[in-house]
Amino acid sequence: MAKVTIRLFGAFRNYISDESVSLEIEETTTAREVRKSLENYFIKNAQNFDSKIIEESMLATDNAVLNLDDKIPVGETLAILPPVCGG
Amino acid sequence: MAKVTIRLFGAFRNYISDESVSLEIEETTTAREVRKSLENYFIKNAQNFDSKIIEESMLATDNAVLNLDDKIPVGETLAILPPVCGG
Amino acid sequence: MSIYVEFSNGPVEHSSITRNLTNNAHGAQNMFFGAVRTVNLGRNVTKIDYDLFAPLAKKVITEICEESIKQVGENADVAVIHAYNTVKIGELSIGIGVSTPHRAESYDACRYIIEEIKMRAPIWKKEYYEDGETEWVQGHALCQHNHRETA
Amino acid sequence: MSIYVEFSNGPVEHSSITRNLTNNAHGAQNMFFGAVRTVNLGRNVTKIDYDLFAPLAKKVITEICEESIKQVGENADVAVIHAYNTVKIGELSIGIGVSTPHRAESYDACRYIIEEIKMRAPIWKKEYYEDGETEWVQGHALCQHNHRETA
Repeated sequence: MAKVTIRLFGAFRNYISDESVSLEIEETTTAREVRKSLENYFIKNAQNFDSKIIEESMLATDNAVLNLDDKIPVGETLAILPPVCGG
Repeated sequence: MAKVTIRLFGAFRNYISDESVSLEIEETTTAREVRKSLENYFIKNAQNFDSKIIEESMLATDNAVLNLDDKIPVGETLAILPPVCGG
Repeated sequence: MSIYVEFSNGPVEHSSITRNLTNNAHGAQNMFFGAVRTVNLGRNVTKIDYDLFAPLAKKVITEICEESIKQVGENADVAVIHAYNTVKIGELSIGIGVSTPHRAESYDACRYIIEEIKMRAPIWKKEYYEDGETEWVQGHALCQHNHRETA
Repeated sequence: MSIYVEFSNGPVEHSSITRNLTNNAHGAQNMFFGAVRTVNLGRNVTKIDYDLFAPLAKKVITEICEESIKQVGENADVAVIHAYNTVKIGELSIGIGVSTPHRAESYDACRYIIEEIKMRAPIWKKEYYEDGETEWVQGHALCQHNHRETA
């Protein structure tokens, strides 16, 4: 097992006041599995959490959005990115 | 007969140093006729005048470009406008 | 809806356009600026003198602005400033600014205005070249567009 | 060709875009600015807080700029500045400036950049309303666009 830090953006900040969440994950797991763990974390720790936002969100490193089937890069901080609306 | 003042713009300034030309015209004449008189004036008074520029130019008042068949408005200063290239 | 049309003796400043777009209901601003380039048609330009027939130019550009606003649904503010006399390399000869509630309209109106100004506004330019020569730039023959439009 | 991408703590200034376009070989400058509007989807907005994931946003916006320059034939300079934190009514959240030799390319590249930023850049906004409520604005789900583009 390894610890991964996931930075929160946009609407995820509605649910907890922290800027990031730390999860224990298997070192060979995929973005899809980490997203599922994050969903469980929010269901357990946040009031009125709506899983729809997780389904529309992607995990990313500092350099790229991850495909759901991508292996999680070891040792990097991740970010969970809800639907975007810049500009 | 009446006197009409025609302001010069763009390439017409190559030919004479004045900002305008005064011509004697018939009071009921058309833009086409005035343009022809202006051509004759330039042929007579300007070095190396090329009639092509007159053919591509339009007469105008302060408010509108004149059709060649329009009657010349009495008492107004006119302008001769070569092809434009603003912006 | 507002329309601001002005002429500048010498180069246009970016800020003279931006300060005219202040409508708090408009989320989008598109702007176009024309600058004097070092090279035109293969010749090295040092500066341009602009000549314009002010009363008619103001009327024609105002009409063009009105047309552009109508095309994008009336809710737009427009500012246009054109230089006359000398504009040097890197300086601005024209500035156009359009604000609208949403972005597509601001781009469309701003594009329409520059295209029509190039075709219809009584403005001429004389280029000065590095070799000392000068030339009035060939342009578009005017037609009676305004007559037709306002008929 | 040059690309300038930056983030501004608080509103973007028009001048921070215009001062980045200084290429004397470019006769055309198109710019887009996004401003915070008083009303969005029928609600009275008082301000917007922007949240952005800076490292990825910078990478994605730089890639978008590169794509736009490639599309218009390589000879273009681009500047993009996006605000983070608070932007009030009438203030600017984004500025985009593109200079090219001729005008069509400047409009096309500038339009491409804003459309792609809205779809791909990791940026979010929280609107504050007159009635005291707040809301994270619904947006576009990200995809692995970058992976495909750079594959």
